[in-house]
Amino acid sequence: CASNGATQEEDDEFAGVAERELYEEARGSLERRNFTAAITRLEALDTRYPFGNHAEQAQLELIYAYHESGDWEASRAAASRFIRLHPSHPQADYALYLRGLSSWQAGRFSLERLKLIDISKRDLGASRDAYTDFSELVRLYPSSQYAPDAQQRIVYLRNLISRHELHVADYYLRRGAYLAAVERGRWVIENYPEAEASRDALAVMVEGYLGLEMRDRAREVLEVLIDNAPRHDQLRGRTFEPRHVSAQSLSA
Amino acid sequence: CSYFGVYKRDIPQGNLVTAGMVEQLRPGMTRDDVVYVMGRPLLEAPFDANQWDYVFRLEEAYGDVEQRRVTLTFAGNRLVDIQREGDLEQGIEMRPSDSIGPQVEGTEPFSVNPELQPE
Amino acid sequence: CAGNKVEPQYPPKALSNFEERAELASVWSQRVGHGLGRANYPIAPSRDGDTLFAADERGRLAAFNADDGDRQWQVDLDVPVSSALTAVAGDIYLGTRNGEVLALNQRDGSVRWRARVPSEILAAPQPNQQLLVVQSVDGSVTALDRASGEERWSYSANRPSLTLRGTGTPTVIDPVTFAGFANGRLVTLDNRSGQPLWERRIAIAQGRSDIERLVDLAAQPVLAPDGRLFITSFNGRLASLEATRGEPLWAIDYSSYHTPVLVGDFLFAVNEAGHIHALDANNGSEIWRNTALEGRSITSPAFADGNLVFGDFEGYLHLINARSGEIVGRHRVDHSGISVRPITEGRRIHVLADDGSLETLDIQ
Amino acid sequence: QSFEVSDIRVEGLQRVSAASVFNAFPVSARDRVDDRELAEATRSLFATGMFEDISLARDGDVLIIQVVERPTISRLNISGNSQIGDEALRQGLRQAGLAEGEVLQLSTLEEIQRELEGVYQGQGRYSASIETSVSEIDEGRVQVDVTINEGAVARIRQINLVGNRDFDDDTLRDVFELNDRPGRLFGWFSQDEYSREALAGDLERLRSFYLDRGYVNFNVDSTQVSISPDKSQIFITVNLNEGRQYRIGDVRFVGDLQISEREARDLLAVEPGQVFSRSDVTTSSEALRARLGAEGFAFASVDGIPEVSVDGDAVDLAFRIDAGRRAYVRRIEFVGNTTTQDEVLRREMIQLEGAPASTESITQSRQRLERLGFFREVDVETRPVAGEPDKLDVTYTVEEQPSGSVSASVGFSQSAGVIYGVGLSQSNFLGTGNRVNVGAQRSDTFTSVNFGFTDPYWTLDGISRGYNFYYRETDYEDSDISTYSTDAYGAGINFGYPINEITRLNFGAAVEDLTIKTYRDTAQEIQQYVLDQGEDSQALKLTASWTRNNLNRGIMPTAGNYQRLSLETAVPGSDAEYYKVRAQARQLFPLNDNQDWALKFSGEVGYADVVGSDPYPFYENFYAGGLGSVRGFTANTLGQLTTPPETGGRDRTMGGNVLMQGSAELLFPLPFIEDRRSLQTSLFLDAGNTFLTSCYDVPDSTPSSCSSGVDLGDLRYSVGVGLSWLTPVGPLTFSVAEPLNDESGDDTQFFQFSLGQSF
Repeated sequence: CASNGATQEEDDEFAGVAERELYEEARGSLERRNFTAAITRLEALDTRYPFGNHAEQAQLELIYAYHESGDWEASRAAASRFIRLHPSHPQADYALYLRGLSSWQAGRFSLERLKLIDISKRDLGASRDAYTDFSELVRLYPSSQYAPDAQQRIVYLRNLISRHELHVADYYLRRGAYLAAVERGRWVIENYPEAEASRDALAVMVEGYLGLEMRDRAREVLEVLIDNAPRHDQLRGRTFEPRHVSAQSLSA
Repeated sequence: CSYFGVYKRDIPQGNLVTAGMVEQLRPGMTRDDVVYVMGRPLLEAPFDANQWDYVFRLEEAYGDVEQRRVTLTFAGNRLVDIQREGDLEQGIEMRPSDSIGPQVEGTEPFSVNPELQPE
Repeated sequence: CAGNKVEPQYPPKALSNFEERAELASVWSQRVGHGLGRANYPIAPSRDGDTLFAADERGRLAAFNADDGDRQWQVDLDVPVSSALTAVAGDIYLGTRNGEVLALNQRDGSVRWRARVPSEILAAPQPNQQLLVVQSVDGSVTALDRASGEERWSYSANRPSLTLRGTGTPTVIDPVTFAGFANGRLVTLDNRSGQPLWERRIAIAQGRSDIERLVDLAAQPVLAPDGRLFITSFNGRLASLEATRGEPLWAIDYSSYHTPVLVGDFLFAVNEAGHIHALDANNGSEIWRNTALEGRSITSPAFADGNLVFGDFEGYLHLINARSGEIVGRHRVDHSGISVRPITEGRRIHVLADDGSLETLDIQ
Repeated sequence: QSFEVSDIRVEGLQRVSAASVFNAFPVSARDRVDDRELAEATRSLFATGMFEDISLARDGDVLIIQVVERPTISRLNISGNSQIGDEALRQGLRQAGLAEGEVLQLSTLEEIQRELEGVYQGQGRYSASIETSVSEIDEGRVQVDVTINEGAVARIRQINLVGNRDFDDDTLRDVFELNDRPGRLFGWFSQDEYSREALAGDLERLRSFYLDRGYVNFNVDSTQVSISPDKSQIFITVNLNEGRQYRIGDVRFVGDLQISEREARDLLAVEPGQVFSRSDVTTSSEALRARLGAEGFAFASVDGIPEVSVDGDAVDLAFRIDAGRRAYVRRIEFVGNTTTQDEVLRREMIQLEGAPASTESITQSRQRLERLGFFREVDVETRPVAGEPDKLDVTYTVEEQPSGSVSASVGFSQSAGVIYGVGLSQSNFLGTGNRVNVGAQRSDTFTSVNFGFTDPYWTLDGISRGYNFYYRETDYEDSDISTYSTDAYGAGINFGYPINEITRLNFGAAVEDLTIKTYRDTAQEIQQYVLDQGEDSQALKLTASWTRNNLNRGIMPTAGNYQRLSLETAVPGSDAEYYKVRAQARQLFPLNDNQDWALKFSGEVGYADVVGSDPYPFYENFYAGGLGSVRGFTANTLGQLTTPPETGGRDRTMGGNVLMQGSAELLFPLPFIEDRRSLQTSLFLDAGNTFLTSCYDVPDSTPSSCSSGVDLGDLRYSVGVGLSWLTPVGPLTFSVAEPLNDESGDDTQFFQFSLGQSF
């Protein structure tokens, strides 16, 4: 058999280069936004001088380089590794923010911008990860410079996720699985109370309870709906018009 | 099933509650004792953690709808009130879904192609 | 292409020429069935008085007149014979790979009795006045009544996960049985009860892999008339003990799975590489050594007329002068190879080749 | 005695940063420390594994830490390994701490050597040896070379079974996968390579063999593995104790059964008196568990315990049932459907949220998702909800695959010549689950454009609604149909729904505008018809069909049957009011258990007639002959012949308003073709023809050879061999057929084939 002990030549490219010089070259490539070159140098730095002076800074810039070159997975992995290795590092919030941004990008869709498809009707996947990353950032580093931007993205993502829940609830109302619809509504109210979709969640619960012929529970939820969203489109004053369930309207 | 009616399936929803279970309940029992007898309710009361609704609804594919409900009220950890609605005596006959169901329109592969020549 | 043929540790040496001093003349030759079979079972023949008994792996047993090779009788036992034969006092004893022991009549090969031991038998059953002691592959030693085959007692030793092919052969005298096991220990059993009297560790397992930890006592302990015991072990030591209480007399580092030959004060042994050594039986010091047959998978040594007799994997018979250690004679018996020890009587040598051809020669 | 440290200096650093040393050394300037604390600090610095040796010195109150850095491995070469892949080996070494960029610890090197040798021993490579060497590149960085000599696998020379009485060695050795002979193909597929795991697997197979035949007390007392002195051959001796064969005594259930005992007994694969078999017991327990799962007891556990009864020859069976709590499904999630909408998957679910969990429904729901054809892979996973043991969350993970095609095709069919076609067909348009297909075909004899849209779930119960629009311009100038052409365009709407698992109903309505074009040598019957009825006709057609498909497979079925009844009427107010009834049936009988031999009978009858006195519109006639009808006769040429115009021209058929055709086929497997699902060959006997219940008028003086009425004697027969093959391009069908009773006017064809259309 061909012996596979071939000597890897290309590694030696950085053999003689000292740690400082390698780091300068990497920064240079970053400035020139030549990310692939920057990535190879930063990776070499990471394996060659794992405990050198520039180790932590190199790992941070590696996360940024991956993100800018569109490699969301690698960027997330590098960020998680950095947070695990240096939890109390002054720039840990930056790493967490970059990780959130990578998931955000991974969750987006070209078709979504064309409004051709409504991604809240599909598997949100990476958008869920982005939501948890940004929430963690806001919780752990409220005063971080990235917190305000993260907060805005949280609001957008929260609506996306709760609208997904409501699509499912709507299906179960049409299908006749009323208990399932009520529980989906409850899930939005418990997990995403601030989302504006939570008003629709209340309406779903009212209609679900009507389907289950539990008018007493329906009335309890109706009162909360009226307080929170008097002008909800299924409300005529204090009477609730069911959309799918064949039951009389309910007035609080 | 009616000869020309659309193929339907039963729609079960909620906890299977029987009279036998409810008889075992005694006021004063703790929540854990209740859970041991009834299992955990699928439907907690919307805004009041002290009320548990054990609801079971079965909309039969070609039959009517059967509905039963037991609402338990707790004071702190103790059971204080049991409300029952619907006929709990009758056994629940859950027909296991015996088959995978009909093929979705148009997913039959290559079975019959529209004829290219004229009829 | 990962070279699936195992490169041997000791590649076989080519035959060197030598000065022939003992001429080997063939007396008669015969054939016994199909020989030792694919698994090369050690079915050595046995001689009692003027008759030579030999068998093959499929159960054919024959008796030959030792002088002219005349086939006196032949039977087909239809049992998978797997051990060497023992012919003594009118009986022939043999073991099979299904753990069956057969006692047969020397007159006509008829079966006197059958018995069963726990597993495959590779060592020749060893008799004394009352018992027939049989060692089997699962590490147990069973004593049967020689007349009826009923089990008297049985002893079993623990076994390592990997052992060397072949088991030790017990040495049985009336009061005791000396048995070597795969765990490197020599045990002496009281023939009345099978209880161990004393136990001595001959080889100690060290090293990492199962191979390095092989310490089998795969040969037969040699009991000298003066009460000294000599025992070889694999990856271990060649030791001499005092037979009654097992006190160690001397021991040298020596890896062998062959039974040595004691002639007077000379102990002739063969190590795992196929080097032949003559040692002083009193202190184990080396007198001479001959490495000409290295790697040729030679048999245990036999002794005839002042010469050591060996068979090898290419079917050659070698004579080595016991005093000088020089090769003095060679004769090719059969291309199929010789792996069981030749039987010697005075100047006469009986050799069974692996394919069942049986030849008798005399040293001129 | 302790002293106050004024400053700390580190000496001997090459590549490790001072900062790393300081934050790993728990003593800092201005601390008051004694010897014990210093020793403690050194130990924690050493624990980082970065340094070979650490020593402390004092220069007055300044603490000096002298370190010798451990070299880091900058290159790791592995050679000689082929049994264990490079990747797997590097992964293993990385876990053991030996990788590029890691610090080199000599202790790990020995440990790795021992571990690797152990792995090779486990594979029976007893003569394997591993050497490691470390060479300095420059100070502080080293190269590590690991050279492996895997040696060869010891070959099994003999497997000896001791103690088997009721089964002989050969039968038992077949149960073994290990073998003591090299493979027949010069040792290529030899199974005589020894490995510990392989032997353990074989002993387990031996146990199952005996336990499946009633030997409840079977036991392997001991196994001996021994190796020849030259380490090339392995001998295996297995000492087994068969014990006695047992029959089943009484069978009882222990624990809360949840279903009736009678029903439970029906599910069992064991009955009293039968020879005990462990696999039967396992299948019975599995059947019971699945039944309980369907009842909502997702956590049920059932195990069959054999109890050897005291009288010794029967074994009683106790099925211990623990139904566990009834489980409910809380949430169903879908992962991976980044294009397909959630509802398209959720509407296939048989299991609902907030309902009793049924393992059967959960699995069947996965099968329904697979049957959609949108996903390459569908996996399902159920996990209990934390803190609420009787609630489950179910997650379906799907891997989407393109579910349609944009095709530009060049087809060929004898009746239509070369067909240029372009088409888009999507069965999951933009993930909505709707079917869209747009197609345009252009050939010598016709041009057609069609557009179709179907929503399979117009209602949640699965009533489908579809529209279609088509435009067709045909010109039979030189094809075999009579020499006229019809242009048509129209639109239709169609509803369909299942009434049970295998039967569907479809209803539809369509409007059509049709124009007949005649030519110089158009048959006289047609010219007469156009004279009487005019060349243009509009019609409103209502269609209905009943289809029962019980075939075992969509493509190349080998068992089951299929029936279809369809009715088409042009309602009053249309130019030609007619009705057309058509009945098809297929029945297959598999002849052997792997179903590659089968008998296939198929038949079709059609009858069409006019309401009122007008003649039946000839362009709606049935045609027969060719592939899918009576092979061996040219397509669409069977039936009454038309009378050619005086100026001459070939006489052709116009089809007929009665159709009868059928065939009996023997499906047989081609040798050395494994994939039976995409290739089927058959010997066939076809029969069929079209008839006219009343002949068409011809101009009074011209003689017409048409004879009306159905005469079974006119049926044409043919025998031959057919093959249909599902190629990546599409289904290819061809046949070689010999007509049996063709008459002078018939147009026969020995070899016929078609690509892109299955019959």
